[in-house]
Amino acid sequence: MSFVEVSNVWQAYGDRSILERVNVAIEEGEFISIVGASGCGKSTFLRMLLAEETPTKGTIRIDGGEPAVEPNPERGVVFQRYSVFPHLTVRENLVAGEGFATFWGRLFGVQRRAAVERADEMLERIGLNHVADQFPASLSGGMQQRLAIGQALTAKPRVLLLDEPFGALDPGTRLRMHEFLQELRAETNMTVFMVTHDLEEGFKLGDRCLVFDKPRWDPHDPGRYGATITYDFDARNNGIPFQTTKETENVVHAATA
Amino acid sequence: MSFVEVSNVWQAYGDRSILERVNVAIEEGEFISIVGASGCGKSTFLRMLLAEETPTKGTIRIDGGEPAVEPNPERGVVFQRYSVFPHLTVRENLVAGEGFATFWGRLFGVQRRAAVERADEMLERIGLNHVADQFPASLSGGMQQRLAIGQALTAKPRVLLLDEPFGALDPGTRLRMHEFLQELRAETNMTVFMVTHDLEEGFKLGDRCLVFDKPRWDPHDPGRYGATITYDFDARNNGIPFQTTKETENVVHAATA
Amino acid sequence: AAEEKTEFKLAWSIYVGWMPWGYLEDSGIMGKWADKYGIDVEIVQINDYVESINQYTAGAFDGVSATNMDTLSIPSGGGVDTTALIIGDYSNGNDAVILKGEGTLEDLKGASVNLVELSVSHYLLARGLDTVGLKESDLDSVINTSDADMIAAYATSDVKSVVTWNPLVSEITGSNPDATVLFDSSKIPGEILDLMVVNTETLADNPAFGKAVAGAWYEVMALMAAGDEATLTAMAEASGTDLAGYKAQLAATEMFFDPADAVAQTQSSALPTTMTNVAEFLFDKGILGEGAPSADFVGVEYPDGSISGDAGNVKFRFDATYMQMAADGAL
Amino acid sequence: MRLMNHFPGRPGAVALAMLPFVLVLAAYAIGSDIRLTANPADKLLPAPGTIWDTAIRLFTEPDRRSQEILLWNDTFASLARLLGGVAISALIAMIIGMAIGILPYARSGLSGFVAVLSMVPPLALLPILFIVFGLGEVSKVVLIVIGITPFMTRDLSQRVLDIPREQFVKAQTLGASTWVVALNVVLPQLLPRLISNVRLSLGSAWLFLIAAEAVASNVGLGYRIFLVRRYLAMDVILTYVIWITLLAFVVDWLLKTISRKAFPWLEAGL
Amino acid sequence: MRLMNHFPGRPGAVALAMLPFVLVLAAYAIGSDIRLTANPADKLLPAPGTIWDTAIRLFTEPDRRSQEILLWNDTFASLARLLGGVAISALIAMIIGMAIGILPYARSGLSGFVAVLSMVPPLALLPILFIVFGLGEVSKVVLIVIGITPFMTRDLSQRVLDIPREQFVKAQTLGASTWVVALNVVLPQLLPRLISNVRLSLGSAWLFLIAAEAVASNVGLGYRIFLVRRYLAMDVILTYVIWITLLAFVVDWLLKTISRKAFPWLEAGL
Ligand SMILES: Nc1ncnc2c1ncn2[C@@H]1O[C@H](COP(=O)(O)OP(=O)(O)OP(=O)(O)O)[C@@H](O)[C@H]1O
Ligand SMILES: Nc1ncnc2c1ncn2[C@@H]1O[C@H](COP(=O)(O)OP(=O)(O)OP(=O)(O)O)[C@@H](O)[C@H]1O
Ligand SMILES: [Mg+2]
Ligand SMILES: [Mg+2]
Repeated sequence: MSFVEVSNVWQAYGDRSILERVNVAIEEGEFISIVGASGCGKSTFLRMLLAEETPTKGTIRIDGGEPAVEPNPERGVVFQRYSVFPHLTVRENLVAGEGFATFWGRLFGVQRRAAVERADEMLERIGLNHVADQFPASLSGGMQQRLAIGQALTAKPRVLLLDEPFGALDPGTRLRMHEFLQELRAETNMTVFMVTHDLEEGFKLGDRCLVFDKPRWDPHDPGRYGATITYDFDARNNGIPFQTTKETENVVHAATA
Repeated sequence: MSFVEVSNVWQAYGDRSILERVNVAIEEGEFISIVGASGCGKSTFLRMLLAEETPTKGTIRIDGGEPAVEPNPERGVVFQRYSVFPHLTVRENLVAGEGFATFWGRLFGVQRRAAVERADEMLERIGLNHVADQFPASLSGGMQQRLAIGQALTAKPRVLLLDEPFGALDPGTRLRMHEFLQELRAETNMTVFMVTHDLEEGFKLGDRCLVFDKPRWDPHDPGRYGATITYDFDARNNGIPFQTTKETENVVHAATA
Repeated sequence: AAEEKTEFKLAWSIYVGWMPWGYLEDSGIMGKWADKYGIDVEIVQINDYVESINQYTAGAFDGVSATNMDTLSIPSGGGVDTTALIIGDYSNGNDAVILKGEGTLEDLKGASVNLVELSVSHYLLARGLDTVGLKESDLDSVINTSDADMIAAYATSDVKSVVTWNPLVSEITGSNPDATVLFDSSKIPGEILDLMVVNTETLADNPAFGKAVAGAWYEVMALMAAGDEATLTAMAEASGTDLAGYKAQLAATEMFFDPADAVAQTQSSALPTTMTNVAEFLFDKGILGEGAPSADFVGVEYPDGSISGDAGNVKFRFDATYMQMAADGAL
Repeated sequence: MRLMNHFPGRPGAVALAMLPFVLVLAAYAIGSDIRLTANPADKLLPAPGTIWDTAIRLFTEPDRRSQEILLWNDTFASLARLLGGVAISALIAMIIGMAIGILPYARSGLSGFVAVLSMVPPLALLPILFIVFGLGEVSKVVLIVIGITPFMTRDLSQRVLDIPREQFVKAQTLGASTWVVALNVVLPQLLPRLISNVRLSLGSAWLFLIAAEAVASNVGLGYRIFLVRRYLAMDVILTYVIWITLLAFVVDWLLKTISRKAFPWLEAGL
Repeated sequence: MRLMNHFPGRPGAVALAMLPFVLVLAAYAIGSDIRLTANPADKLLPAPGTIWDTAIRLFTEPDRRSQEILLWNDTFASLARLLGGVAISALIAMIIGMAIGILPYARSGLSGFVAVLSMVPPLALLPILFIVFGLGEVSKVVLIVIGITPFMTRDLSQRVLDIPREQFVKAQTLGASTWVVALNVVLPQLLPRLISNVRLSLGSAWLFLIAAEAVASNVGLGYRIFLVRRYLAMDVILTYVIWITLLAFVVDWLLKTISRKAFPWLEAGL
């Protein structure tokens, strides 16, 4: 059995079908990029992986466990924005990551000191030790996202879910974030799902690249049929090379400005 | 005499010097990219070109005229955001561009019909005719910026000022906007100033690329000295090729995330 | 629901004839008398007169200072069986109809009058209009005006005539030489009675309460009758005026310093007529409640046992017992 | 599952929404019953049935004396005052707010003054109002105006300052004069704010209206409530309170609907 | 140059800011003078000098009867009621607002009810309040609470809903329970809103306080104004009005300062 098992998942809002018959199996440690046209249901799929929503049909299991009904520390997440707590300093954001699981939501005494130490290590790793005592609002977008990723990792999630994590960053920063993410991956070998608008980014970072699209289309009622996984590319250096997949762009009609 | 003459311009806020001894002469029809570290005064320079602010010392003249004291239709502008009027539809935004110069700020009768016609031509040109009756908020970022540029052009400015016009767009859209801007330029041969964070973009689009930086630095009082133009590259295809200028990146310390 | 108890609360509001209530509490005279009968009586001042009666009606107090008219309409009309323990005074010029400039009551025809609607002022106006054969419907309108703002209202050019009470009357006539008093309560003596009314059941179950209050009250009355400067000054200041001002107001008030006078007023044969008049006025204004089938829906009992109104629904009793005890020196 | 992730179903949500109203009604009915058992003529908490009868009577039966239905007279008089006062306030707040937001000179001169004005307790100034504006309709409307205008002005001027400066610059590069900026850039964007502002201020406006009517009047909802307070006619007071609540709710809802219909560009974003 | 681009210099700005105050003062002085010339005993608009003398007397001379300075007694009594009422309202609004914002069940059950409650005119309920809560301090505080809590609750629950859902999800992925989300995510972000909310509500709170003190009290700023209103002692009234304005201003300023000091993360953005 695979690590993450998505079996026959459907999702509909009211009578608008968003996703249908989504089946996919993911091995532990894989980096999955998810691309597709705007509004096709990528974030919806991620929300179901996160258990923020439950599918109308089908199940999602991690490591063979029961389908989750709500977000839990098994799944870490980073959104495009608002993934860190604005009222906590950078260091506190990381310490909070550990403390939230306790009754009072904060650590005291020895535990706290240990958590602060671990937070400082993490800060070193994500290169934010020089701004440890600043508030997120005074950080650049790239720094905020690094913090968000670091914070997600403090809870030691089994899968990490990223929804266009670099969508709001400028190109230079984006490149540095790619490097950062690749380094982190090399260290931890996490299982990652990353939604992106940018096909290039998806192929650069992912081991596999899932393409969501509507296989059926009713011109009189666009909301009738949902999207599903239409392509499942091997995107590793030694898989299908990037250049030859360029032509899929038309199939996917991704990235329409 | 050159078309735009910036002579010995200084700008200071309180006792913080931002820009000092800025001198540059620009010919009609040139596309000037402006790059530099964050906070070095690029936008300030643009605001002075726009006459939104007056320099503490020195003058800026267009076509030998008197230095302007406030923004006027000679200078068109597009900001990173908020450059279009959210309460007007796309078409009305363009019509308003012509009407604002009248007493009531709107055109009536024949004049209005003529303006609507011209607006529709412009919509065609900027590829927004299919959303003519929508409000800007329902447009994507790229479409909004195309509208902003189109609107700026309706007043037939002598220089067009762009402050990171594509800073908030995702990479795909950004590329299409580059093409759009280049096409427009080819048609009109405007004089353009464009501030950008992205060195690559600056060199790709500009005929000349001005680099702002502090030539002097007082470690005890960082606000003491202002920035000025430290490099003035010829960026045309037949000028200094892009590759060889890459090494200036360290000089400029541009794009720090 | 009343039974024997030892703690009692009285409410009062500022008015020339009721100032002794405040003095009773402040001077400790009430405490002295309460101790004598082994009970505790607290006297609480409330700014808003209507609110004090409402509070009494709702059961928050055992007694309240009120006029005969408001007693009939609010507690008695509201089913709270109420006894007039003490008749303190009747208004003898304290309430007045005032016109700007020269004129007579007839001139009010077609005019509008500012007053506190449904109050004794309203009643006074109705009685005044009666004397010249006019009715309220002959006026242009009556405009309800808060007593607190009556003086400011009089100062505006909109207002031509007002009906109000002291100290507002003397304030207006004093500072406006052109003000003419068209009609005042001295023309209807004994009709506007200022009472201390208490819950009938409470009084019946606790005669000591009645005795203590009556005793204390008439001790102060004696001080006032003797013109005790300290006492009068204290009352004057508490009512926001000075000794001279307070004395002027007292002049327009027929205080029953002597309990025998109060007993006489209570037993007066004119009282049933007055109460019937009042009841008719209230019924005419709809104040007795929509459930009231007629003006005599509430019964009023007099010291001699006679009853005006509905004998099956006696909710207002004039009882001279305790005043008589005071007169007899039996307290 | 965490409490925050539990969602009531559709019928459950409706039942839940009714619940507090039912509870309040039940509490009232019980309280009323207890008092009425003790004293059947008690006026303080009339039985719900009595209130209902009174309400029917108030809404349908004309007054004996004037042959008019007082409740409707009161309603029209009060609404006219309220809407008049609010409209005038809105106009003044709009003009001053725009001046403060657009013109640096007006900003220097007026913003401090308006801030201080908004702290003055208007009720305490009633006597002066009477003298200056008389006891008629004007003074009631003026009390509302004085009561809510400073606050509205403060808020609206802040809203103007919240409009991105970029738009002002852009308008100028299109040749707009100060006047055109005010008329074509600021005004249309301020109107929806004005409406939400009016919605916010209506509560205070009702307060001032009731206070003014309590002081000097012969018709109006506030007048009636304070008049019948003289004989503790709680059935009438409660009918009027519920009626005022309903009116306030309807006015609020109307404004919300107008705002949504009239300013499509505000919602176009999503 | 366009009017909107004219900026007053530093001294000009100060002079402009003073101007409206000076004008109001001058208008008052002239009006007062006209009335006093016509009738030297006029009480409505006492001369500024008279007001000044009265103010000095009120602030320094003890009352003959009680040997206490009434103005200070009034101030302390009123401030205690005001702050008590506002504090209780804030607490209630905070708790219910958080419940509505965080728990779907509370949202279904309470948000409609609170919306309706916020439309009820509290002044009309005064008689009931006094009966239920007596005439002591409690009823005054309760009037303030009833008057401002529904509005505060509505606003605060909206603020909770404005917190990006992303943060709620993120907190849950870090293992936070509903309680921890409320305590560590929502509460700290709500506090600055609470303060601006309190600042907004203080105006109404003063109104309700003054109204309650007018009905049943024997000390307090509103009581004193109400008491002397009968004698049209405008010198006392105006002194009290100015004093209340000043107090309101200081309280507002304090809250603003606290907010700025206590929540550095709000301003860290710029
Ligand atoms: N809670 C919801 N209720 C109703 N419709 C929803 C809901 N969430 C999402 N949708 C709809 O479902 C569709 C898919 O949304 P989703 O956010 O998953 O798209 P996406 O692929 O992430 O798009 P984008 O690239 O723009 O982020 C959209 O049409 C959206 O309007
Ligand atoms: N009106 C002003 N008053 C005071 N300081 C200002 C003002 N405008 C800008 N500054 C300061 O001047 C400096 C230059 O600002 P400017 O916006 O021109 O930088 P920039 O090069 O455009 O930076 P970025 O790349 O971040 O847009 C900054 O330090 C800024 O804080
Ligand atoms: Mg998405
Ligand atoms: Mg800039």
